[in-house]
Amino acid sequence: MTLLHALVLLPALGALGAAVHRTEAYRTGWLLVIAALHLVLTGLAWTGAPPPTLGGWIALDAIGLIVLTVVSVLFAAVAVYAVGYLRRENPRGGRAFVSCLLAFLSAASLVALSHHFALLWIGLEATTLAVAPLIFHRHDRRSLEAVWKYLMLSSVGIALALLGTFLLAASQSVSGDAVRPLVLEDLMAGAPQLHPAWLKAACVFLLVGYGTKMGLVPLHAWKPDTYAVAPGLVAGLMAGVLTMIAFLGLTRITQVMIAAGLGGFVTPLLLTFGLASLAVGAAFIIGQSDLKRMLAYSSVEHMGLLTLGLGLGGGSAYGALLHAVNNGLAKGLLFLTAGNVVLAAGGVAGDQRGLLRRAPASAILLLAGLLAVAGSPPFGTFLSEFTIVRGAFGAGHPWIGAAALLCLAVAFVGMARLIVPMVYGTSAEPGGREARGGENAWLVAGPVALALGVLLLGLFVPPALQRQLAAAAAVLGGRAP
Amino acid sequence: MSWSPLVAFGVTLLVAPALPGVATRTRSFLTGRRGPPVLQLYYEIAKLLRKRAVYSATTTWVFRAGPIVGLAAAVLSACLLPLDGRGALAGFPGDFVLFAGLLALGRFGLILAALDTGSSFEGMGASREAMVGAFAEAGLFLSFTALVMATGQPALTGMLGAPLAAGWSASLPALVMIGVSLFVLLLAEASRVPVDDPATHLELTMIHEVAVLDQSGPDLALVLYGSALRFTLLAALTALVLAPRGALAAPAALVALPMGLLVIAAVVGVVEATMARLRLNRVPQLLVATSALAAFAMILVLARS
Amino acid sequence: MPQLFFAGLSVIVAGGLAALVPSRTPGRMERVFAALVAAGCVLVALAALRVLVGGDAWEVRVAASVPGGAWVFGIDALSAFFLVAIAGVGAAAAVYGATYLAAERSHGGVPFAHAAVAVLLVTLALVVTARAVVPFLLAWEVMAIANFLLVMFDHERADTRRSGIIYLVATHTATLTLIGMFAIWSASAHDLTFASLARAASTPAAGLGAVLVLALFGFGVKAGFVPLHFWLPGAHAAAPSHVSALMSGLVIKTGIYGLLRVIALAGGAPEWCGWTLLGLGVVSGVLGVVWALAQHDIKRLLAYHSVENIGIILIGMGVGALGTAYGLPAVAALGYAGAILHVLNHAVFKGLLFLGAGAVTRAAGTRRLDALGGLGRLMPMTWLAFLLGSVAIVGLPPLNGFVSEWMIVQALLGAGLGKGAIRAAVFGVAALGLIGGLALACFTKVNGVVFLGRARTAEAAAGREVGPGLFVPMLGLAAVCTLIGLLPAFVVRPALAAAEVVIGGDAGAHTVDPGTGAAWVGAAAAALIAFAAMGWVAYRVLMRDRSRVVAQTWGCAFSNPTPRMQYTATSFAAPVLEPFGAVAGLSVSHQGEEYRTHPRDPWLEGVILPAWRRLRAAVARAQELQLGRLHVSLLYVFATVVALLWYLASRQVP
Amino acid sequence: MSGPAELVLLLVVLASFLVLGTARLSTGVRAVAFQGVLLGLVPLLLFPTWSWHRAALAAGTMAIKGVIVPRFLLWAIREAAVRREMEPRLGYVPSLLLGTVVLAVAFALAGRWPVPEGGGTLLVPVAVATVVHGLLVLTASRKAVTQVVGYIMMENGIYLFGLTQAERVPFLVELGVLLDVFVGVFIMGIVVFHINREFDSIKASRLVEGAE
Repeated sequence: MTLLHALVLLPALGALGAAVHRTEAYRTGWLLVIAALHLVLTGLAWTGAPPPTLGGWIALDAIGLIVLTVVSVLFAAVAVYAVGYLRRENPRGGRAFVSCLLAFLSAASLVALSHHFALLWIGLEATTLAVAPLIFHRHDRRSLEAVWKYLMLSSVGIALALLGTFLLAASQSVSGDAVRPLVLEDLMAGAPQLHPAWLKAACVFLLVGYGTKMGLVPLHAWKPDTYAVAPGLVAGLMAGVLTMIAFLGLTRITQVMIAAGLGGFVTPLLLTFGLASLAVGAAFIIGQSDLKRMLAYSSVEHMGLLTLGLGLGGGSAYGALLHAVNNGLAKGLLFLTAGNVVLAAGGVAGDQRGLLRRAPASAILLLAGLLAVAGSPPFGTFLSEFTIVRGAFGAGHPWIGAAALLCLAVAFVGMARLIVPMVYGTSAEPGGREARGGENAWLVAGPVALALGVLLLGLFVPPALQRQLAAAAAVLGGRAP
Repeated sequence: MSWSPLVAFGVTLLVAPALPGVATRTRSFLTGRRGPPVLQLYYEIAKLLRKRAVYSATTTWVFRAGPIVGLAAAVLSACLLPLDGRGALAGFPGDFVLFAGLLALGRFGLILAALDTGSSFEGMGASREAMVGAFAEAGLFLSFTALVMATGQPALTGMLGAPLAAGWSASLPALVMIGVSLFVLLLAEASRVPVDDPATHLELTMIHEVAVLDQSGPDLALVLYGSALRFTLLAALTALVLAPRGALAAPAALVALPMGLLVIAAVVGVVEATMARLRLNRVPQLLVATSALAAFAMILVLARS
Repeated sequence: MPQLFFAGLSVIVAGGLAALVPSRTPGRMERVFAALVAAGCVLVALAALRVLVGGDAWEVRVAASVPGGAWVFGIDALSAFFLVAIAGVGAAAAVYGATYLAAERSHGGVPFAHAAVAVLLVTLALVVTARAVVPFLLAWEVMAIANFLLVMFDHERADTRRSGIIYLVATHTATLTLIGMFAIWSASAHDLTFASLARAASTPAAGLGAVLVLALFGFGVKAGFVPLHFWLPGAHAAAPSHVSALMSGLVIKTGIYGLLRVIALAGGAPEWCGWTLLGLGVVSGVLGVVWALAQHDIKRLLAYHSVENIGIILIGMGVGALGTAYGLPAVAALGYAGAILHVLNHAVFKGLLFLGAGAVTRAAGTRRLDALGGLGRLMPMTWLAFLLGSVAIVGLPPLNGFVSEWMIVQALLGAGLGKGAIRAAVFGVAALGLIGGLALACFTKVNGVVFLGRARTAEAAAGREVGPGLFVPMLGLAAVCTLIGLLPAFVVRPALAAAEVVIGGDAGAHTVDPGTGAAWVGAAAAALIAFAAMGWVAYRVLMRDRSRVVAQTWGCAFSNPTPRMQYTATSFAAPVLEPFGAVAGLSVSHQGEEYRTHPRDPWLEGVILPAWRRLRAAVARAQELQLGRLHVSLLYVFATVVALLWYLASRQVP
Repeated sequence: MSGPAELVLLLVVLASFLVLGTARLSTGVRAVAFQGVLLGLVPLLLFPTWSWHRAALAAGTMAIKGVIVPRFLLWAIREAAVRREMEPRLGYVPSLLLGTVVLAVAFALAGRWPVPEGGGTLLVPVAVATVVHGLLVLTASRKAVTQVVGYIMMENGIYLFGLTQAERVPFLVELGVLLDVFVGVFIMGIVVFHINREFDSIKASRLVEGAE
């Protein structure tokens, strides 16, 4: 069994193991071990590209490697956090919780590795199913509503994506039977022979399908509610990993379209979705009173930025991929911290005051997260956003660049107005909730690691990563700036 | 360096206390009174210098330093004017900024000295001094700049000396306006009617007088002489603009200097006799109007060349 | 000499770290911090002076592994001039701060505040030495963040938090604008070093017009000229005094530096840019001082004076830009040099004034002008330093403020004597005159109300002189003011050298002879001091054998005046402000026989905040569309599918 | 493409219209079930030659879509005591009209696509129309159950299209079954949590939150 199999099967087995295990301590330990192993395997994947398996259905290319790394790193941070979390808030022994987490990891890895559109789709559907119980962890009416809404919307999306996949297969049927159907390499190779009519239709439905999972406006409606009720770490996984792999689906179809010379068809769609998401996300950040809700809109905004970069191509595509990494880390950081705030002070994250006194680590992490997600130097998000915007101007879309910057500014105002008062002041503020302490190492380690990661990426992007980014961007008609 | 600027400098310092006297005398004459003798201020200064000084318990060294700094600044600014119409003791490009700055420094010292007493009356006077100064400054700068534009000379020596005399007739209207605005500034600086009334007796209506209410003895003498000197300098300035003597030979120019000063002083007296002092909140308007006049002069100059 | 410079920076960083080291004896680590930072500043200053005097500018390339090419740092005359200011004021403020914050050790944040000061100084130095986009923006934003943390030092106070948020939002928006500016500019450049930006500037693709507009906004917010000043007074007032000194003296100057650097890289600013700078300068110069007059809080008052002085600097830059645009190199050189010199001067005397304000606040426990008074005799050292600073900021001889204003006036005159439209610039002189006059009114008010007369409250009466840890730095800065006033030539030449960097080439070198004029100014200053001294001696001699009569202040026959009868700051400023009407930003209230004025920033309170509220209301209305009803969301999906099918149909040509 | 196949496809469309038009919930469910059975027939009719794979596919489809899921759903309706009306948001007549429009558009659109081998001219438009009809029901429905019904319809449409690829692409159609897993989840949701209305009841709280 090769490395690639291991990356998928290990977490799957872990999920089973967690499901059967009796005692909780084992279960959390199990979680940590699997996360660590997965991290190690991912590291191995960097050392040399492993050969494709399953007749090319599973392979690892540059984009896949980048996504896989984000998935693995973020999951490791979440796993560490989960240990602390389950000690504090654990209604039902956390059996379902841990095994769903691991199942999610397995599915996400599958998506990252699959070079077969049907397999990709399966992986995405599996993640959707695996996350549902996690969101529903608290078993109250609000989370029930959120889950229902999430499942309904994303399964509609998934269904449309399946239709898109069928259409893609249909587009291939025209071009001889020598090709392996729906296998990425063959699609790319035979792209010119693909039937454009079917291909365009496929593109449209895949865009809607995966766009729904990414949460692009106007398909984003599930995001605020879901992120608001889901436990911090689950929201972090969704904002960091789920959106990331959905974005991978988007890049896959985009790359086929570009190879087929239909870039002119997909680009306007990407730009439209991107700008809409940016604008709506930014506008709705203003005046949110619930931190996690606000972060959901911020996630919408940044998905818009990614889509925009994808649509702009050129240096922006490179920037978008880099931003996918940075945004994943930053969102993980913020959601985990938000979870901490809720654990420390109770209530909705957002009505606490004076955290700097009561929960200093979380307070500082909140500030760092605010700056990181706002793309201010020296955080990595700055480099990626700058690259995207620069690409926009380079590609002759000055207004898009300007609009993006405007949205980022508006978003920052909104976020600062919520977060700064939470961090500073005293808990005696009017309308302020008494902030209690209660951070422990497990709860702080994860976000701190993520913060350091996104900070490091602002000062030093490892050459290896740069190479992979360049390679990935090249496939998307982009280039290193 | 010829001797005439030095002589002119000496003459100016010498005749300074006479000018307020002349102005007052003219005024009294025109209003049908005898008025104090022209040399009254000399007597007063001489007397005050012999007296002891009374100091408020509130005051600090600033109270005593104020008049001295004011006088020093006035004397130094006297060195910058080409009093003999040809050359100054010292001059360099943009020295009018220094001239204005020195006048301002004098005001600064005076105001602080007034505030040092902690008296509400002198606070009132100080605030009014500050107000007058604030609005006079722009006019002063504008007048000087207009002169620079008219003569192309960035230094006082040039803009008031021979070059001015040479191009005088050419830009007469502008120069007249500048002269008028300088004259109004003189009235403000030397706190004469219509800006202030040195002869009034109600503290609440005073500006300069009430600001030096607590000064006494030699300090008061310094204050009096300093303000007389400022009066003289601005009078000289006005005279130089309205009647450039750059053309005259040195002796004639030297004789013309006190003449010009006395004439200006007399005109001040005439104004005092014919006008009533303005309400305080009208003073800024007068000064702004003066600035506007100077600005108009400058526009004329700019338009001409 | 790179080694020296970076050695200095690392020493400063070491100082910052030292502040974080816990020590059993309180204050030891603070002293270490102060010593190290001061030493580091000395090294940095030396490195800068080598360039200013020796003229050997240098650049180093750091191979950084981030997209966008190498990181370059370098010192030329322009950077060096700013570095000198940073090192000088930085050292003074750090030493002062070490003692100043000792009173708040209980606060807990003190070590972090010291560390943040160190970071602030280092990033300031890096901002003015960075020669590539990425390191510049890194240093720029880290500087802003460190500054924000310092502003928030006293975050238990609601108004501090409010000011802090406004500051954070403003500065981050500025950074985004700069990101946009560099993005536009570098889109056609082949990497992100300033060198290649300069090369790209010649190509029309660079879109220099947009670049300059964005630069004006982005750097303008930092520099804080009207109408972008809205964050400035609140933040300056909220921060600890030595931080206010750093902000007003150095941080806002980075905005000026940025503009100058952009102009230098762009190969000169076009005509419209020059006029814009000049206009902005006049507006913020006049409004800044008017609004300052209206203030009751000594630190807010000083903050508004920063707006005013930035205005003066802009006037110089504007006429400089016009000089290049109209081909008058001498005017350009004088204008830029005057502006650059005023940057240094303002850094020194405004730093001094803020430190003084801090000392007063410590001594009397309040920043309210009308609660102070009579502190001059209680704290003579502070008073002396503050007085000198006031004379300097008003631009009076014999101190340094006068020198730079004199240079700027000369540039304006040169413009006026030039050919064509540029002659209109000469009206700037009038603006300088007005500004000077108003500033005089304002600082006589401050000195009179704070230091002269009698104490208006018991707290003020209880004020005592602060320790040497506080007044020595102040006196040091005051000494600098005096030295520059007496020996202008020594700063005028470097300023001209820095101006030549901005103009490009040595255009100004041969056309301007700074020597004689500056020498005259210095001589005049010396003469003035000499006259005053002589007068003082003569006066002493005259009064030698006369007994001094000490009596009560003459109250015009009113027997016993009380401190409450003294003229207040409000009443002092009233007649000056009255002619300005609504612009003065004063709202007056009468309660019974009580008469109060409340200063309010017409721009922030009147325009910006209402606009923000309106935006929020609009968004709230928009959010009605988004109440999370499932069927609405499904409707969105349905609509999207239909729209996309329509798009598909429209793009399907059989 | 043979006559019977066309007939079947037309019946599929009619079933969708029945769902759009009926007032009774049970009728809707039964119509969907009927649609499932029809889908089961399609592969047999599309390709006259016999193949075990196709037979199995047909059997499985009929079993799941025609019998199991609908039964499950009806049971859920009884369990959760859901009221027995469809009550779409836009009345029955408008839905029918809209459905017709959709059908027309689908045919117009499909005219521009090539005919997948095996699938006749009717198949693509019918599939697309069914998908959109499903979305229509889904969007218009007031309660969870009808949402599920709409979802199943949409799914049927997709499945229908998938059948054209069944021959070439292994496991592809079988993926469609995974969608039924979702359906199962939904139905469980209905039963376990007695979701008989869409969450308007607790919207008030959300209204406040959303607006702030």
